[in-house]
Amino acid sequence: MEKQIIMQMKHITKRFPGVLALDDVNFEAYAGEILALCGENGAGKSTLMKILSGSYPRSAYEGKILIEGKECRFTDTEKSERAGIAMIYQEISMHLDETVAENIFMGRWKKKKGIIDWKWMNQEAQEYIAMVGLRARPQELLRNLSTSQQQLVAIARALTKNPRILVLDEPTSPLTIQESDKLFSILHRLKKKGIACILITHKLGEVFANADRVVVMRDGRTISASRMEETSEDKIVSEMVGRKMESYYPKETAPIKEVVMEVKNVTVAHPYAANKNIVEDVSFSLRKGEILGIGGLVGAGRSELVDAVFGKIRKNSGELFVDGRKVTIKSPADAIRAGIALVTEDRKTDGIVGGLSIRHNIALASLRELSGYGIMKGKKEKAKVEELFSRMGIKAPGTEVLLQQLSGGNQQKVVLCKWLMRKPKILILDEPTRGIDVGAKAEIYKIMVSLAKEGIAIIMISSELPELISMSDRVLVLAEGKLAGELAREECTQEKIMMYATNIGNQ
Amino acid sequence: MRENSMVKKVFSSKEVGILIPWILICVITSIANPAFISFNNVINLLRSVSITLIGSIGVTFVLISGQLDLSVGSIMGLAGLVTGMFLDKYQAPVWLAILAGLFAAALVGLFNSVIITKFKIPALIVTLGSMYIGRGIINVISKGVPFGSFPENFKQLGQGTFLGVPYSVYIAFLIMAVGAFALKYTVYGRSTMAIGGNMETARVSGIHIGRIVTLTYVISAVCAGIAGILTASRLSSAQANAGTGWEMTIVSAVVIGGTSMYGGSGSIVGTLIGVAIMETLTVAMTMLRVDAYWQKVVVGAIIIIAVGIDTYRRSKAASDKG
Amino acid sequence: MRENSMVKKVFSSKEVGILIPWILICVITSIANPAFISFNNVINLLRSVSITLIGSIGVTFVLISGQLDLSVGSIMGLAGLVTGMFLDKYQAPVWLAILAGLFAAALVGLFNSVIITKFKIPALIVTLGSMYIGRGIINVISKGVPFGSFPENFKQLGQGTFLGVPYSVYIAFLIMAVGAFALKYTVYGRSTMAIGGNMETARVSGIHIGRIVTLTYVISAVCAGIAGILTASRLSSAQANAGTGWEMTIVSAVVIGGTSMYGGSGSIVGTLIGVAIMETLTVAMTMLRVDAYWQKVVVGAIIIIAVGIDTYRRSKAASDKG
Amino acid sequence: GSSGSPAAADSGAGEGAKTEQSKDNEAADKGGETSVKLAGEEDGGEKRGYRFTWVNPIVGLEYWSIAEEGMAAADEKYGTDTQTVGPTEINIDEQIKQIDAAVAAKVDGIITMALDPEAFKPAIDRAVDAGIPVVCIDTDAPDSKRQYYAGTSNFDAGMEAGNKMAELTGGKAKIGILMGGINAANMVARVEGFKEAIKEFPDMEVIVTEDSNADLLTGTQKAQAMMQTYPEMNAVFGTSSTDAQAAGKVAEEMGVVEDYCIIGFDDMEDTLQYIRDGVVDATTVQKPYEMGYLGVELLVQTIEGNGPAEQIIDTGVTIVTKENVDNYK
Ligand SMILES: Nc1ncnc2c1ncn2[C@@H]1O[C@H](COP(=O)(O)OP(=O)(O)OP(=O)(O)O)[C@@H](O)[C@H]1O
Ligand SMILES: Nc1ncnc2c1ncn2[C@@H]1O[C@H](COP(=O)(O)OP(=O)(O)OP(=O)(O)O)[C@@H](O)[C@H]1O
Ligand SMILES: [Mg+2]
Ligand SMILES: [Mg+2]
Repeated sequence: MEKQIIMQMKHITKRFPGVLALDDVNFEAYAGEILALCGENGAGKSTLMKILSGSYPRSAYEGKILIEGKECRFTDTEKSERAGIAMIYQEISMHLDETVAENIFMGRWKKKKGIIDWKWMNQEAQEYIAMVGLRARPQELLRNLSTSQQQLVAIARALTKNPRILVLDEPTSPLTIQESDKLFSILHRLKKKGIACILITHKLGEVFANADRVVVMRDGRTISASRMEETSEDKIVSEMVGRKMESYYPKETAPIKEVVMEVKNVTVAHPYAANKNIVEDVSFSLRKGEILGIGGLVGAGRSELVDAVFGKIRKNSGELFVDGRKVTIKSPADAIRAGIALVTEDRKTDGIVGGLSIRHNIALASLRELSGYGIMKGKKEKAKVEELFSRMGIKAPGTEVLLQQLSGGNQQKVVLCKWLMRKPKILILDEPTRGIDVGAKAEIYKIMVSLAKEGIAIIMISSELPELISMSDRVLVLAEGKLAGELAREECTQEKIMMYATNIGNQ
Repeated sequence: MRENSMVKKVFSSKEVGILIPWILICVITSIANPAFISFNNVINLLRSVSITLIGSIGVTFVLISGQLDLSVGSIMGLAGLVTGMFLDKYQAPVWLAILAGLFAAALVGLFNSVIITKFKIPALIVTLGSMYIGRGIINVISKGVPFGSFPENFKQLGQGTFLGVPYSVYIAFLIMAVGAFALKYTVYGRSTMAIGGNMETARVSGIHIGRIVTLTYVISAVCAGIAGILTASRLSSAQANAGTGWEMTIVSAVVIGGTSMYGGSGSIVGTLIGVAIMETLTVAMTMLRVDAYWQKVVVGAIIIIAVGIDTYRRSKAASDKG
Repeated sequence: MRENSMVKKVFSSKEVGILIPWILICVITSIANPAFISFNNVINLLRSVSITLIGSIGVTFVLISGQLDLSVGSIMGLAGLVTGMFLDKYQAPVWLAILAGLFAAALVGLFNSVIITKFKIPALIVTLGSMYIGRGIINVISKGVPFGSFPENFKQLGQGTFLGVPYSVYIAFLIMAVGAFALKYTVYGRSTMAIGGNMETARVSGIHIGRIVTLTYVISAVCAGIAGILTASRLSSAQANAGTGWEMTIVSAVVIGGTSMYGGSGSIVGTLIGVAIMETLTVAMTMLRVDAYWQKVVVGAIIIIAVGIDTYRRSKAASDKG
Repeated sequence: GSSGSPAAADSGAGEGAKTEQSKDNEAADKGGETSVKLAGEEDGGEKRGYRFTWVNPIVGLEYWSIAEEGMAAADEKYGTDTQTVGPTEINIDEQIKQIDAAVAAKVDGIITMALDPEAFKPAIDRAVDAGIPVVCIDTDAPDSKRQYYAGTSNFDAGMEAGNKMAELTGGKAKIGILMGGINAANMVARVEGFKEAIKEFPDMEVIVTEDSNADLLTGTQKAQAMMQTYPEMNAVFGTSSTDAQAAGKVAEEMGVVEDYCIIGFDDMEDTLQYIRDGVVDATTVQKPYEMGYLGVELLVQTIEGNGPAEQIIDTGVTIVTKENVDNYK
């Protein structure tokens, strides 16, 4: 295939206070390809793409950008959009109090005689919504959609721009396999039309299934650029991590001991739809040293189930027993006291405090333990934070760095540290590896295993079936808020999980 | 928001909530003192509401865009004073005097926005500073002496009526209609909402934050200016202390009307009701023969209860539906 | 912030920025009028700064926690008045009168926080309501007549000195030190920062939002109460309109000091400098013989410039480091 | 043509209701007078170069602007310089701070208005003890060490208004009071004086008091509501400079001018016009120009040791009605 270079970035250098995020990076994309961009958390992938999209203005970095051989100077995103670049951002959320249609057309409202034409926009939005496979009305408020549905809106938004270069920064992190497949079929279609799709992802499976080329970054530099057929998964991983990696899933079965938690008949009402339960009459038990996976389609109510257990949202009924004793959980504080920890699904809204330092964030759930008479024990805090900080390999100049300055994956590690600090009896992880690089993923799996060995019980919600299958001792499958099935490790296959999840298994 | 009739669209459930306490206040006062619904009183009330409303619409836009404007009280006073000075001291024609007042107001708005957008100084500080500066300029111009020899046609503006309804009511209605329309159906309005909802998202969506914010402060200032000129006309006198503390009344009225102090959501109709509550309370206290020394206690309590009813209703609506 | 000396920790770069304009104001005034640095003036300035500072520390916590408190002016007046009433009307012992004043203040703070946390009504509305209610209660109690026959030892509190320095300075310093320590080194301070930064994260991390917010409003109210009692003592008179509009001065001082209006970050030392700027300006205007009619213009401009210098310096520091 | 002015607790001043000017204190101040004798000729238009500070209770209020005109005239005559400082809304605390700042700045004399005598006494005493002469205008701090006081008590002015109302209504009136700030001490003093005067008339009664906040707009709203709510009301007493104007405006709009006896305070141009037109019946006028002039003159005289023996100079009250509206000055 003779393809022509559509975009080149030359000698790009970008500094943040105290960090050299990009160091003389060269990067190019061809028309009509799907180009994967891989690298560890903090390698500089998002930063590079933000420069391309004009999100960082021309004055904020060194180097130049050529689009079809012409040098471009983007001062804002509108300019780059005009040059045919559209981007789906990793960290930027949308306007939750506006409708789907509004979010899709924000900044590019369609006007008729100077007046915004809502009718047209709603119709047009409907088409794109259908294209990305979203089941929602254009007039729906974004707030009422789940995270994955919101992501689909973002994708729809990018598609409306008819871009020549489409950048997707970890688009599939919040998506299920079906949704991802849908997305990739769209990307292949775009590719055929000669559009360059740049895909940032930590899921190497996706890369090999869909990409034409892959560029690997490490520490702000491009390490390699190769066609898929010239490389292998192991090679990419070692280029990313800078060393050889053993298996991703270091699952060893820890001795599973007595029941530590029992959940009985949890029901949660749907926040908006009347007479509908988002979680209905779910019961399960959890043993020490066990990793319990929860699978299901998006919207199955997995998050709501654990949120209700943790007291984050109100449950309509249900009982909880920890160590055989009944505990009343009305708020997260009650759950934490009972020894439960929850790494939430969306770190931005309820996982981190962006304006505070890493240290403050890690200590946040353990303030009482790190203090005496209400006064923080500074040395103890620092020591424990430093220990976790280095154990998790968080990439930052130090523990006093503000969380909002970290890359997405490193933020996730901080959230994990926050809960590990508490040494919980029960650790609930809702999509724990979302947006995390392979190295760190393996690290998190290792930690899960070692925690399990210590006798901690772990619940893991995951939409990545390989991860779910390899890491769990047992998998619960939810479908439409009800418990659809339970699979022991031995009988766990992708097919079985999907069968239950789509409610075929129940018959 | 579904595709409903126009009426339903305007009075979406959001605004109806805060309407209830206002109706309660009106009903109770009318029963206790029928004079409350006398023609005279209703017209006077309409007049006060209309003038405050004009200023509040500008501030509604400011709050929706996630900004803050403490200078509206000073701007109101300044515009009235400048217009008064042109009429009284320079014997200028009415149109010129009004233009001069509005120009002075717009200038303060422009000053606010330029400092805020170019130098990234918090809006609270900038508009506090311009509140001081504006009040200072008023003092320098007037030395406390009001201007007051106005031609009859200028006085008509704030005192005259058409079909028994004060002109200011028509003006306020017009501005309100334009405002409500602009918020929903113009690029400016949508951009304002977007900026207030999430500035970063708005920025990467290619919205020119600087321009929109600038426009918003100028609109706010011009609205305050119109209110100031109408007040001067209504009183036949441009007072040096006109508008002192007005910014708090207005921000409160807007927030009572359901606009968020932190941007991203709000409604013009809500602001109308918020203003109506604040203005009605002033008169209702006297009409209900509440002792002057107790009035503030009652007003404070009613403000909290009014918004409380609204909040309760909304949370109930949410859980009922769910 | 690395491992530095205590001094460097306290004066982190954040606060130094806003120190510069303050120093400039002081230097210029001293050169123009050496009396500015006379012992007497410095002491007087210290006294004014100390009283305003006490009120501002409470509000600093409120803003850091992402809340708002408009009622501090009323609380200040109320506490002074209740203490004055106990001393003057009931001839109560000084300690009891002070306790009564502080109790009244704390009660308003508790009222604020209960309504805000239990009924989820916006803080702006609730504290605006309690501002009215507080002022109303003052009117009911005093009917406009100040209380003023105070025993000598009560007057000493606000007027007396120890080693030449007013007592109120020691009190303010103590409160400031406790506040700065609490913010950085206590569970309460950490929780406050987290709540202001991201309330949901704080809640999910097991922080009792209700308790922390309640404590914050009570702290703010008690601080305002102490300031009010000191003011009554300083003036030998408990005025019914004491503290009117004080909330704006204080919020401004706190924001000038670098605390965000939207929560999550702030500093007590910054607040000290913010208060110092506001109070110094009042005196400096007199010392520089700036005409009262021009003073507001100058004060407004200086506030904007002061924060502007700070903002510029910070943005420059950020780009230099990078 | 300029006219009425508003503003919190306008003009007059707050003598706490009970402090009457009769409590003279002759002995108090010898100490203060001696210290500050600077070079300067006796009398005449020469440049004396004294720097005075006038601590204004409300900057930007017309009443005080008139007083400042008086000061400017005296400055002209004596070759002195008087600086105005002060808050734009009632704020005793800030006034005290300004006095202290003026003392620290070592000015040659201070003029102020003791809004609350109790609160002002310590600051005035500090000034006098530092050798800086102090003159109170409009409102006195009788127990302090101030050298002179020029003005009229608000209580007495209120009484005069009450007497006039009794005269105009034949001792039969249901009265509504519009107060320019219900918690301002000077307004309270005027109302107390007023009530003291009508005590002797069994058929005179205050039926409602409302707060106009010394704001013309609020005043009109309140006046309108009062007139509609209390049909038996037939008289209005307005305590701040904009209140009679507000009541008059509403009466005119409602076409009920004949039904009300309206008495106000201060001689704002619009109030005088309403008196000429028969809308407002009378207004109580103090003499801010004289007070201002005397303030500067008494300071000069104190410094030069040739002041009058009497410490209190009563500038008097004039009741202005249709009869004397064009020649009372
Ligand atoms: N606003 C910022 N301020 C300071 N440092 C930043 C900022 N944004 C990014 N960085 C730093 O720049 C580096 C690159 O970050 P970037 O977000 O590009 O990583 P990434 O490759 O996208 O990682 P991830 O896979 O975790 O999303 C990181 O070290 C990060 O801490
Ligand atoms: N705030 C909300 N308002 C309305 N509906 C919601 C809200 N949150 C979630 N839902 C709906 O509830 C259902 C469950 O969503 P949720 O995302 O919790 O499921 P999940 O099984 O955890 O999937 P995921 O893989 O996205 O975590 C979905 O149908 C979603 O649309
Ligand atoms: Mg990234
Ligand atoms: Mg979920």
